Amino acid sequence: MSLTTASWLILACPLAGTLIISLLFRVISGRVAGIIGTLAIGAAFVFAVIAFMKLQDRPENARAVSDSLWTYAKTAGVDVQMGIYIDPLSIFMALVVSGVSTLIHLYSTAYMASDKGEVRYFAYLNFFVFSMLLLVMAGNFFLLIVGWAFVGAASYMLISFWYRRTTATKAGIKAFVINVLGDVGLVLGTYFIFRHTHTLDFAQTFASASKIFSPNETDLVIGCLFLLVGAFAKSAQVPFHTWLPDAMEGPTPVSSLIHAATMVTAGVYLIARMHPLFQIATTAADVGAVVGLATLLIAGTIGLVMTDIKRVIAYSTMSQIGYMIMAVSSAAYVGGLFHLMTHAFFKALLFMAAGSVIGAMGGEQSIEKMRGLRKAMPFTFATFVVGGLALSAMIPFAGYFSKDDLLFEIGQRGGWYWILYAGGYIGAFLTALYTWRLIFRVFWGDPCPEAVELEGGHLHHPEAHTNPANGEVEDTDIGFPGPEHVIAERSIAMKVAMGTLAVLATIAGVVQLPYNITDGLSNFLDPVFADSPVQFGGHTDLETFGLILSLVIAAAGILTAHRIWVVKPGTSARLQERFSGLHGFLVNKWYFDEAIEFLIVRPFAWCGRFGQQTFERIVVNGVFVGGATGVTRASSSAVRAAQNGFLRYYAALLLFGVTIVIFYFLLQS
Amino acid sequence: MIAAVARLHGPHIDWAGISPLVALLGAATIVLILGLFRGRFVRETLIPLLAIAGFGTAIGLGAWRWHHPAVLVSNAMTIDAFSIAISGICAAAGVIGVLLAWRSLAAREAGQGEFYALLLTSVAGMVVLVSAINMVTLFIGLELLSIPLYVLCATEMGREKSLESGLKYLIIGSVGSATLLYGLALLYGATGSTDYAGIARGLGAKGLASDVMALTGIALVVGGLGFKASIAPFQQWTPDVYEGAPTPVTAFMAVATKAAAFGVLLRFFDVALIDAQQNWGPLLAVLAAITIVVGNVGAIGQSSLKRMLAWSSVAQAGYLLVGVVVSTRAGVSAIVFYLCAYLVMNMAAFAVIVARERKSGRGDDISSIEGIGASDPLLAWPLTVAMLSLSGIPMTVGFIGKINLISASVNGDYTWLGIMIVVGSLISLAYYLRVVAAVWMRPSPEGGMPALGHGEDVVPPGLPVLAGGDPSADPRPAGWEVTAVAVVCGVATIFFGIVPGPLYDIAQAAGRSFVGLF
Amino acid sequence: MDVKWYLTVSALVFAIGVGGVLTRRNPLVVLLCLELMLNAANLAFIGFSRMWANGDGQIMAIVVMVVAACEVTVGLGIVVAMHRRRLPVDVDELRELQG
Amino acid sequence: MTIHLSIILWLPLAAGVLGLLVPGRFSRWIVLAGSVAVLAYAVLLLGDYDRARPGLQYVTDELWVKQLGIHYKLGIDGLNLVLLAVTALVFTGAFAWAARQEWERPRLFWFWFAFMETGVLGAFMAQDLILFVAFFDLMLVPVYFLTGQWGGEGRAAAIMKLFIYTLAGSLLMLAAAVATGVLVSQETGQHINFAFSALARTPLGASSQEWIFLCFAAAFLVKMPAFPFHGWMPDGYRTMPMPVLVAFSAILSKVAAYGFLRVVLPLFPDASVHFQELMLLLALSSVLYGSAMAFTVTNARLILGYSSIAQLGFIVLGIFALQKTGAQGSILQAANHALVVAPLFLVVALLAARAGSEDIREMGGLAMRAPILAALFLILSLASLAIPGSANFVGEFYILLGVFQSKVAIAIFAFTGVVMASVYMLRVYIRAMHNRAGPNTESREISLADGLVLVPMVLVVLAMALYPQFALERSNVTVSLAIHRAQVVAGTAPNRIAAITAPLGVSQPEIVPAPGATP
Amino acid sequence: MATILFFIAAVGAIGGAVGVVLMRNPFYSVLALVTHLVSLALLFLLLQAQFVAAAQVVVYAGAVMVLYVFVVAYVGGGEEPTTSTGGSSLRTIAIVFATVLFIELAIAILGTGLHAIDTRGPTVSGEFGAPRRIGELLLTRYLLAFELSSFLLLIAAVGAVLLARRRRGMDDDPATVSVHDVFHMQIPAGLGSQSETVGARQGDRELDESDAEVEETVAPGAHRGEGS
Repeated sequence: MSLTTASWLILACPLAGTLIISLLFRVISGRVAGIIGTLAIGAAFVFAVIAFMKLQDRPENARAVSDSLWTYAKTAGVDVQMGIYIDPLSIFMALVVSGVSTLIHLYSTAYMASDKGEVRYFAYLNFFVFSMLLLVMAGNFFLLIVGWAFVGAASYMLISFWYRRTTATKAGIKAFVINVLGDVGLVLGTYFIFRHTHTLDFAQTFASASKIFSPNETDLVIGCLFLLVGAFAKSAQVPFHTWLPDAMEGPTPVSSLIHAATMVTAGVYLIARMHPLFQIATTAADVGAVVGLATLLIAGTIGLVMTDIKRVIAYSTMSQIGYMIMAVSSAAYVGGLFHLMTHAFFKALLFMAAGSVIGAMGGEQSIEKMRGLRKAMPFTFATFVVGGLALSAMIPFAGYFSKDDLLFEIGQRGGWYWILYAGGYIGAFLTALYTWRLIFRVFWGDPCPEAVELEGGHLHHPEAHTNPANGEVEDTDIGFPGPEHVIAERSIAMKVAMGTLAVLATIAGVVQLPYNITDGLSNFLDPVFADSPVQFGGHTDLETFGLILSLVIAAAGILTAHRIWVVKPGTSARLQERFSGLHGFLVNKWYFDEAIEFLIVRPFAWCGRFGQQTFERIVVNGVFVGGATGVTRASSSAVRAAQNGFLRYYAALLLFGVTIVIFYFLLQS
Repeated sequence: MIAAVARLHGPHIDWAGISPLVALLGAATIVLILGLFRGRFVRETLIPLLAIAGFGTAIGLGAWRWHHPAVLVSNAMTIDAFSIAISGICAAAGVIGVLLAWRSLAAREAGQGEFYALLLTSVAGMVVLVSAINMVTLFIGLELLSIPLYVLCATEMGREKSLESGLKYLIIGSVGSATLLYGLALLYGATGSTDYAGIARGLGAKGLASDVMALTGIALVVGGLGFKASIAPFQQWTPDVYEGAPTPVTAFMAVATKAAAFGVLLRFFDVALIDAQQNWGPLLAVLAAITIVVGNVGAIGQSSLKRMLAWSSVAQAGYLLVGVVVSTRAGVSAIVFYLCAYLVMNMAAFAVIVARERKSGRGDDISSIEGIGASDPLLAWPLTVAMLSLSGIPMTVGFIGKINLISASVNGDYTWLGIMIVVGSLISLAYYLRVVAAVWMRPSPEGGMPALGHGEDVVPPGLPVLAGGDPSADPRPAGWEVTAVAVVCGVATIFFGIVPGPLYDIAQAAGRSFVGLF
Repeated sequence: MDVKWYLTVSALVFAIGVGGVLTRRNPLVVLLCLELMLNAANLAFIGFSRMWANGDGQIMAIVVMVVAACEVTVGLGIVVAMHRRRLPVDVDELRELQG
Repeated sequence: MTIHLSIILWLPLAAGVLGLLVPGRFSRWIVLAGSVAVLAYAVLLLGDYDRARPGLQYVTDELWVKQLGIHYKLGIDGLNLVLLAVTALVFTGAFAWAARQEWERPRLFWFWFAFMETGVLGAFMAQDLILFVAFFDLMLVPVYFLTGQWGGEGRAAAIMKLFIYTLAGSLLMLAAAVATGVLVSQETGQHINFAFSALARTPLGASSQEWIFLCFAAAFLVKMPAFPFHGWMPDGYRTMPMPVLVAFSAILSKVAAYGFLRVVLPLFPDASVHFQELMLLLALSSVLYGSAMAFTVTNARLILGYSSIAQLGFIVLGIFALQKTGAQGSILQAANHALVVAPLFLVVALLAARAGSEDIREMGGLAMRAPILAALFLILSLASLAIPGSANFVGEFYILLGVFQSKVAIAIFAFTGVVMASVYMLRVYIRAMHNRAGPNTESREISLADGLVLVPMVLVVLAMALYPQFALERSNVTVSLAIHRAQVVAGTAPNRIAAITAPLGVSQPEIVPAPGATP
Repeated sequence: MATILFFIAAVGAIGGAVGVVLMRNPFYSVLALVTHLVSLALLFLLLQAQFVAAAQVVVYAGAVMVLYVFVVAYVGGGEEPTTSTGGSSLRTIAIVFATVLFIELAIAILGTGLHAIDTRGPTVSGEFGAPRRIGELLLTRYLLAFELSSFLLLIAAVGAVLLARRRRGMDDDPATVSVHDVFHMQIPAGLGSQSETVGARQGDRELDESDAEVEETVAPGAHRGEGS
């Protein structure tokens, strides 16, 4: 099996899964669909591994392969091939995506087992994985955009999976529209680049970029900025992030897969993929870095005050992706991608654990209601803690190494990058704080009634299923993890998935340990980024400093959290009171939603209403239609009024006409 | 003195050339005489057949003389393709008029012999009018055309409107004639000749084309002939007369008078007055534009179909006038073509109106045709086709006709008139479509079929008095011949819309008759 | 006298005829006024005929006379018919047809 | 293989006439069979067409009206090939859909419907200006009768408005078309000839071109419709019988877009360049206004109607970019939009049947027991909002690239329309299929008969999404020629044009740039 | 002398015309018209149109006016109301129009560049305008007009007859029968006089087929007139 065959098969498996599940939806049960879906993704992972090995077999300078199945659209100087581009970066992404996806599929087979839409769910989920793989393996801008949009569509379908929830459909459309905005950015960016390169093919673009573009050439910078818009929208960076918290309306595995581990990191991938361009358009790259920093801080602060368990994790995701964006924009590619990988593991894990908790709470998501679940669900607790430690970058968990590597590389750039470096550490503190706030509030303290019930061996069932977002009574016709919902403690499949991820979250750091103890990852990715003008080296002092600082900050964060939420439980309330303004600001998520509503949504809606109610009536129907008919009618009645039946008037008009005509001729002579 | 008289020789008379006219007048005479017989067969079958035969003979003789243009009776008339074409249209309108009138009240009231004799004479007048190349002949032709029509309009004497229309037509018509006459007098005064050729020579002489007397004469001629052609602002008689006249007469008048009026307009302006073209061209252009607008807006919202068609005929006059304005051969052929088109499409419409008028008891009100799409497709289709053709929808002869006119207008540097034509067509949709909508999209009015054949009791109580819903309207249902006219004209409308070649041959030959034009 | 004087008289008669057509309501009188207009034209024709010294104008005048007689005859016929139908002999009352 | 275009053209009408003669219950099958035959023929054409050859193929050329130089000239090239096939497909779909219903006076209904297909096919195939105008007007006539007799409430007024409004433009176009022929013949001194090939040989003077251009633009913009000439659209769409609306919205509007490429750009290149900004701005306004309206109105038909305004705005944008990319995109997009909007209207009909209303406020939750319907609807919605991966996106990508290449700012604004499309399409999808069930809704799966009509159309949409090159490669050569003269005037003509045509040894008159065309 | 005659005739013609318009009683209007016609005939004579002048007096002032008088008597043209439903504004309009028209025609006549108009016309022989000369023209150059005029008279007569004819169920005024009959008799009389006037002076040598046709066709018209 050649490299390209394997690569195409990576794409083919989830697509086949999607098609089979959706075409047979009437025949197969949800369970079968889950198995088919999981196997399909698993197969994709296997092929990814094969491709990985095939790639490694090749000489280092031949590790970028393009392959095309058919000509997709070729005319007028634009050549779009149905082609993929295989290099270490895409294989790396394919591995992460298919790997994590397999686990989440596995988890879902149990988590969604009692849902009436399980078949549909797996069809969507497989479609998502296909799209994501298409995104990472696309061989040209066009297919990249296709994958980009497909993941958006899959995300939309899964967010509004429980489509009778109005909150879910609203969140879905919001996510979709912002993603389309990202698509547009991507397309425009492509245009700006295409204007000079005259090719959409990645290989050709990258090969010729440095020849065609001078550093910071305007068009390239604009193009890259537009690309960044795409990246920001997909990766929920400020100010295009507002969809991500709302996207938590989807089933928890979806949040885990799409809105934590894979799709939202596409922006990171994009910047990494486009690094030959960004390194010429450094201004654009700097903008990306700054936005990454801003996002990681803003999201971190909001994460501190959120009370919905999934939203806290969602903000954390935003924040972590902020790190990655910041990193890849600062040319710290390996660090960024390393963090991408570890983040995929631990964030997926956290969401899975959160799903388990939500299951235990009977669908309740507010941490205000949760307390003392530690004893009731020890496995979940354990995995949650592992995930939390990894997230707050505690040694020796994977997050520690990846975040450290990331910040270290940024720090090496020097200059104003120190600001980013410093900001990263501030963010690290916030991360530890909100992560452990969550853990302490959920698992510590006196058990809440649900926990007690669970300890008694019985799963809590709410009397009526309500929408956690607005308290509306659910329309359970279409499913939800209903009365038979499953928590991690009870399902082997979930335990396997979570356990695997917990292990990975713990040990994944080994691929790239500090001081080049291991450098598997950077070695593997090196062919991709070898031509990068930014090269890192040495500076072991800085590395040491970072490792220690990181540890200190993580510890400080955890301890602070412990103090506030465990040792002195009233502290939080007191702080809220004292900084009520700030708290309000944060609870309202920095008023981003309101600003967008005010600046964009309302004007458009107003325009639409104005169009419909006023313009349409007055101009389109009034002036154009009504005006024309009015003039015609008026002249008609005038003419008919003149036709009054009086013979003598007729004669008069006739003679009047004659006199006028004579008059005209007299003037002529 | 006797010797002097003896020296006098009658002019050479080209009997072959004048034969169509003789046929018409002869037929008129025969029909008139036969009208004295009281036999039902003679009155109701033979006379109409003879009238048709008269028209047919005239057409046939015209066709026979098609390739033999000649000047007749010492410069009084000319027979050429143009005059034959227009005369043919008039005669064809006459045939249709006879068919529509065959069993109508008007013919019975007037007396069959008289009625058809008047019709024949009127057509003879038209033939004279369009063949005239001398203002004396012109004037006599005009009157020979008009006076029978005045009478014909008034023939449904039981109906007040008929008389009213007759008198209105007569008085306004006479005013028009007088105006024309005075104009002719001035032209005669300016040029010293009554021949078109003489007038043209006179105007061609230095400076005379812009002499006030000549120009005033032209102005008065514009008024007088414009009146006959229903050109705004001389159009006001048209709706009233069309509505009031018996429908078969209206049908005849609408087509034949128009054809004759444009025949004479073309001949007089493009032959006699051609040297003053730059003077009257712009004026006629403005009048054409006004006519198009006035005719079309006037037709909007009319509930009487005849009245609507009358206004529409005003609008058509506007379109046709464009062909006069440009004074090119293309313009002449466009007019001839359009008149042919106008013949078939208008006659299809009128035939349907006649049929429905006699059947529905609602006169020519638009409600009389409501729902006939379902009940009477043989009438509905021709009417629909006629309306679409009048509004210039493709695959109908009206479309080709409009193209010709527009093409002529562009060719003659009057592109804006071409635009006016389409603007007019656009407005016209508003009323043509109303008819189509009534035919297809309305149910037949309830109880809309009053008992037939009861004379005065035709209109059932409770039926609103509608336009034309006259209690003394013709009570007898139309015979097959009316439907046949409708169908034949409808088919011809489509046929010539797809195969316009034959009409073109006629129109272009007619255009070539004008040797002075390009 | 110069021809133009005759013509001026003719123009004046024509204008008077026009005025009559526009003011009078009795169709009989309207017909008379029409006669005036035709006669004015006749005078013009004969004047011009004299001026150009050719007989065409006079022929025209004769034809006009015939025509005038015919118009009058038919007009009177209609008036009589209206009278028989007991319709008012007044052009202003003829308003069935309008619009 | 010889393919006679006349057969394609008249087959539907012949079937319609035959349908008039047989008992009413058979009419539908005859007409349907006719359109299937046309479809088969069109598929044959797609396969047989020589995509490398520029210029017309399968030409039928008879002098129709000798005296006016009007030709009965039909021909196929890259501009109309795909549209022709799409027309055949959509009409077959619409016929099939209509055949499931009982119509009053069925023979007439089917006659007119078949007539409509002939009209549209004629407009697409006509290679003579007057013939084109004739068919352009003619295809409206059946719409008038169909709506007037079988339409919904308020149809009489609505169809009158529609007919007059759209014919307003068409009649102006008629005048302009005639003027074109006459002026060209004056210029050349030759006998008047309305064949496109003859007209294209001699360019008109710039000032004549300008008013003629405006007349043509009026006709096409109204027919599309484009903002602000869409006054007829809301009422017309509301009242049209659904199958007619399907054909109308999907196909008739495309004739207008096609007209720009077929008639306006080649014949009036100077004016096209002169009015480029105006047209682009109008198109941009259409995009923005149509989109804004589409997410404000609540009638599902109107949402699609306004979305069509926006989509056609894109098509015009592409054409008047005067770039090959844009023009190619426009052709593709015209086909795509037809393919997508036709089944969408059918879906709306299904939704209305389930919710008892076409108002999306009355709908909701319909996906519940209708997963297939929901899936089809979702696919169509996504295609309609031009999600990347759909052929619609390819079209938009090319269109916007073309605009981008000629006017960057307009391209950037136009992207707003792309975003808004996602809002209004998803809005209608969600309001219909998702959310809480509406008060009178009844969720049920589509019937087999519905599916037999809908699914093939959706499959074609999917196929196009997978292989848009199928359409692009067929129009590739012709489009270059269509826009070439305008590009020469604008000074943006690529030199490659010679390279395209020279090796083939073709001396098509359309190709030869006019000597005086270069500024 | 000619000047004086001209003024007398002109005043008579204009006065007669004014009388036609102003007389309230149609009967007087007819009489005024007769005055006008006679004056006009005088003007014709002054212009050396002897035949036309004669025809004017005989046909117009004689025959046609008699017809008028009969109809006025029959219809009973009473005094006409001064105010009309049409409003008196039309009166003003009429005067304005008439004036404007007169001015325009005067401009046309007086402003022309034709110099001949300022003369009495060229000297012509006494033959000019004599019946012989006119007859010659009518039978040669204007033969067609002449024949058509005769047909026109015929058809006008027919038309008038059928219009004025009494009909079953429509005519409910027996008192009018006699006048009516007279009226009918009158038409062929008028017709006859016209054709005789014209024809008598030509002599019967020149009669050709067309004339025969006229003679022939007169008969049925007259016949119908009597018969009804």
